[in-house]
Amino acid sequence: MSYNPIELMACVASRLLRDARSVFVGTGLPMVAAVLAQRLHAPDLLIVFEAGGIGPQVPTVPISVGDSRTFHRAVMATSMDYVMSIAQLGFVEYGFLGAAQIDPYGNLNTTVIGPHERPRVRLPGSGGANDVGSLCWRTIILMRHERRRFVESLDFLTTPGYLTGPGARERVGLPADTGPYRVITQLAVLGFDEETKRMKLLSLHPGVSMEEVMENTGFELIIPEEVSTTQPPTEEELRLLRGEIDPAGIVIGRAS
Amino acid sequence: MSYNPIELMACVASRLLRDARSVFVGTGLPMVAAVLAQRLHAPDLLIVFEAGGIGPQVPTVPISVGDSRTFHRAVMATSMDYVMSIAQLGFVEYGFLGAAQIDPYGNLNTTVIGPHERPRVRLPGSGGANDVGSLCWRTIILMRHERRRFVESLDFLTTPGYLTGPGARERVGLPADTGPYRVITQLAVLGFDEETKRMKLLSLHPGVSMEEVMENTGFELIIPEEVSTTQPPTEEELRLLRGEIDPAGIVIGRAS
Amino acid sequence: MLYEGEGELLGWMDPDEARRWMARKPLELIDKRMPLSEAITRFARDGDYFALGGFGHVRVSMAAIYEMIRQRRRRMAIAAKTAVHDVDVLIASGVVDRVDCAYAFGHELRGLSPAGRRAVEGGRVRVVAEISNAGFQWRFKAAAMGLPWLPTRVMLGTDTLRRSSARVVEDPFTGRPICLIPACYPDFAVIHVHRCDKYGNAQIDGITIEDVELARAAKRLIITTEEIIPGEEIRRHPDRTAIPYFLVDAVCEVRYGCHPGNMPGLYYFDEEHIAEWLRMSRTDEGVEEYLDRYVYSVEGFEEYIQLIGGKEKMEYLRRLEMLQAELRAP
Amino acid sequence: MLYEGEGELLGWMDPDEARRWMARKPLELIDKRMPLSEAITRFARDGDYFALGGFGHVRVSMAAIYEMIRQRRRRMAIAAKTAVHDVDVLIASGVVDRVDCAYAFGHELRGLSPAGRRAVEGGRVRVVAEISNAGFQWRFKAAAMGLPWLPTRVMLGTDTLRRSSARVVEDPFTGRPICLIPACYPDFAVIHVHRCDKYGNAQIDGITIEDVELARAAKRLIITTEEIIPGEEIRRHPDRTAIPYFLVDAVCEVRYGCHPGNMPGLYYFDEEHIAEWLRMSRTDEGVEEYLDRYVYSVEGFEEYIQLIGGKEKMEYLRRLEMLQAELRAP
Repeated sequence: MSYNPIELMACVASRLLRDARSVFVGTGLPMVAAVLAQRLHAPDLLIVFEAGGIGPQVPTVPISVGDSRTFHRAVMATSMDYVMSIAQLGFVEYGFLGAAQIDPYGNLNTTVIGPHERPRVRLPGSGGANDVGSLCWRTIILMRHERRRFVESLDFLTTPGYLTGPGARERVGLPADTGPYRVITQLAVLGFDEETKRMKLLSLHPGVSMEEVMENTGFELIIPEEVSTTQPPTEEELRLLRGEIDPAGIVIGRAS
Repeated sequence: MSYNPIELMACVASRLLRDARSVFVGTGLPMVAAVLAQRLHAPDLLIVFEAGGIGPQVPTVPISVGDSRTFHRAVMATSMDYVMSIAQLGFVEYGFLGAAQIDPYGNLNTTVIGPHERPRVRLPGSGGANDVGSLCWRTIILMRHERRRFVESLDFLTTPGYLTGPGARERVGLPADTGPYRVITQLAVLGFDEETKRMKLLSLHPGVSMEEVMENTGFELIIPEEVSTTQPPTEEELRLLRGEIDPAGIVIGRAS
Repeated sequence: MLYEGEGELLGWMDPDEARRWMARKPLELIDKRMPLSEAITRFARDGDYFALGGFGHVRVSMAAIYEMIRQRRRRMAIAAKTAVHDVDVLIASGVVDRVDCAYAFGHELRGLSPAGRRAVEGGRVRVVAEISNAGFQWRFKAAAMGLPWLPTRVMLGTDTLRRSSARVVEDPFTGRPICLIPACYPDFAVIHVHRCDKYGNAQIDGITIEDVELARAAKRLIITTEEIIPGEEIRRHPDRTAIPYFLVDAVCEVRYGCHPGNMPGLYYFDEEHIAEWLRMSRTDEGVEEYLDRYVYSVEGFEEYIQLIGGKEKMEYLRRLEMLQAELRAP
Repeated sequence: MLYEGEGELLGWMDPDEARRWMARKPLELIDKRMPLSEAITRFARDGDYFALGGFGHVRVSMAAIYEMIRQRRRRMAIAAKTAVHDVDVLIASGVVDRVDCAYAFGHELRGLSPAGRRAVEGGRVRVVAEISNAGFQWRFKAAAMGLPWLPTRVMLGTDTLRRSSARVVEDPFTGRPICLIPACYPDFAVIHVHRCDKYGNAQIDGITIEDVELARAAKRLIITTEEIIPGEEIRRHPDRTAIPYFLVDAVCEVRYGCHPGNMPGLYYFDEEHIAEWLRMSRTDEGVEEYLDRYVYSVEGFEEYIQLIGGKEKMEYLRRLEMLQAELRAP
């Protein structure tokens, strides 16, 4: 069964989410991945929205992180203070992030391209990204794999990854034992080396070559001896995605 | 019309409360004084309870600062955090306090008589008193005038008055321009000298002599040239107190 | 640092340690209903430092307290936020030997607590730290926010500060002293609520006092509830949820669970019973008699409710609450 | 102090100064109803630093924004907590020239904002400070608590911190660095609510986002409301009050006041209208055309609602909200 890269990314992301854990989701792909996980293997995955919705039963994909779908038949509809506080207290395991730029340590830029005073491109800024990247136990980054996005040095460090390497997060006062967990792109799944905290290739998506990944990465990637191939979406996953979770194709696009 | 000392204290306290201001009340006498003020000259006096009740229309005198009467038909039933926060933000003008001991600067003890480790008398502790004494603009102290209670030096400084004198509150970090405003006893009304911040006699209750006050005060009181006589309760005040506000005499006692 | 309080610091955890603890709480929607006796056996341990929801005699889980006494817990320390009957019977029965004190040993308008005072003045019970009411709830708030402390402008310049566990620093924004109140994570808390579902999603009517914060601060959380409602009801009004299920370890249905206290909207204080306790607790013998009659010799809370006057009494207290009856002040 | 952010510190007041301001707010129960145009004239001034309640396109008082544009306010600075359509039209119309930024220049899923980006990239508008979403609401929380700042564990180690107005100190309890976020007291705020009484006691259905805090932080507060209800209704359910009257300076009844945004329970996003703006705002000429059509040439919000499709359109958006209609995504 054919699928598009967005569908594959949604499936890979959803498989990372363990049951009976909690996840901060934004709109779009993260939301789709979280609902897919709930339908398939993580019925007790607790979905948390930064604007105050906790544990909703979303009827349709929300358009905004604060819209009424984010607390539809929820366990609790509360405040950003409440949600960010429980995240700071360690209750939120996973967080999804996107970015315009990423560096080898998983630090992210969503603020500016070019100088801050007079940017070439002004992006939205942190939003909740810095909070998610600071407070969740493990963040999962979803972004396009392009050379101009995977850079050695960010134009602006909006959201902390591993900063300058091992121990750096703890040294600046961020919560212990937290940090980026996976980077999922249209080409591959990447993780971070235990020792150096630098980005490491984990699996190539079907049909993607190692060269293609390296060409699209602007820094030196750690390549382990064994690189597996990403499991393609199952029929069940695709059926749910297209038939139930995002039938209008708002996020995953129209069938490829 | 005859009256008892508690009734007089309630009337004096109520007259201090200006309309369209806010007051932190406890149970008992403060509550009665605040409701009397609302009925007579301060219909828009905003009553605030530390446990979360704001602007109630109390049907009967509450027994506890947190009981259901404290938010009966209230403007808001919220949390202690909310109420204490708005007090810290300057929204609460008056606060009522009682104490086992008071010193010349209006500092109060409600914690222990004797050493802290092994007290001769263990009292309840601060409760909300320290908060009221720290955060309200003006506190009004209601207590019995006795030599063992009006002391040069407290066994324990639970709640700040003017501490050691002018500027002391500001120096330790308490909010500026705050502090004790009046002390109302069964004998007299007292205030604080602008310059020294020491306690000063303002008026003697009808039939009370200067000597009686001095005998019952364990420190040197500032006696101004003119000491007035406290206005006795009016018939209207007594009618409201006995007939409507505390008909069972829970606070004011049975008719004297 | 400008100043450091001498009070014993109970319940504090490094925020990283607190995060590790909270991350272990199960997030499954599992049925947590159990008898109160089981909840106390499993989650309230000898030596624990604990806190009770509510305020004074209002919405305090007396049922849990009587059960702790019945199970003869010992060497416990209580967060006496605004503790009255609760701390009084817990001290008198020998459960509590340390008090972390904002307000205790008094019954508000009703006067001082003979039993509690006797214990402190006699040295059987120690007050390990003083704090104010606002200070205590901000200790829970700091914990609820995953912070090591919160700044505040109370307590400064007093012996309350000296006997507290707070610290004073120079504020880097104003240049003036500011008081830092340490977070407080009790080993367990019991919060009595109006209704919750079997997972622990709870609603509270009226003021929430400091329970929204305490629920997040507690390392283990027992909910006692007047009523268990379907989860559907919770999801119909998610903005009414005061405590979400994932904070909760046990759900115990105990009707009238805060008697002789006031459960807003449901029943008012039982002044007769409180007066009986205040009278009996004037002597150690009276305390024993009270505990024998109302705690040790009964199976559980339902039997206790029978003893204090049963349905008829509770109906009177309901009418009192609804302003349909006159208060019979003893 | 370990570190000091370089961002411009807007909206901060010394807590003593803030107390003096708040103490002047009138506590009378007075009728504060007035036309929105009057409220904006009286309480929203050229040069002010302001914040809007809600989040993104959700429960934001668009009516107040259009009125500010109509009254041609200038040189304003916005607290862009999570600003989308609001900041976009305010920048495009020349009202706002400084942005205190957590999130702006984007329309969430819908992409970036052409007008807002053009203004920043062209130098017409300056971003004076960066912060995170949690950080911004904690700035309001600090103000709401009467504190100079609140500690937090976000922003540390990043350029977001460097461009913020936060400071880092060594935590006297843990010995590790901790980030202090300065309080924020906007000159005024506008919060759109489901219902309130004529005094300003307001209820919000669903998530409150950061409005319970912002309401206390704002030096002047305008409430726009879908509906005005009797004070009796407020007093019947005091635990539903999100904003008490004494924080409020003006009450303006504006039905559909957050169109084209989502008012939870009442109406969903008007994606057609948002798309129209995003399309037209690609050029300065398009912006002028949009503002002429929907803002300058109309008397007020009721006329605007007629223009965007009137009762029929709002009925469709209501059905969309109630899941009774299909989203016509443009």
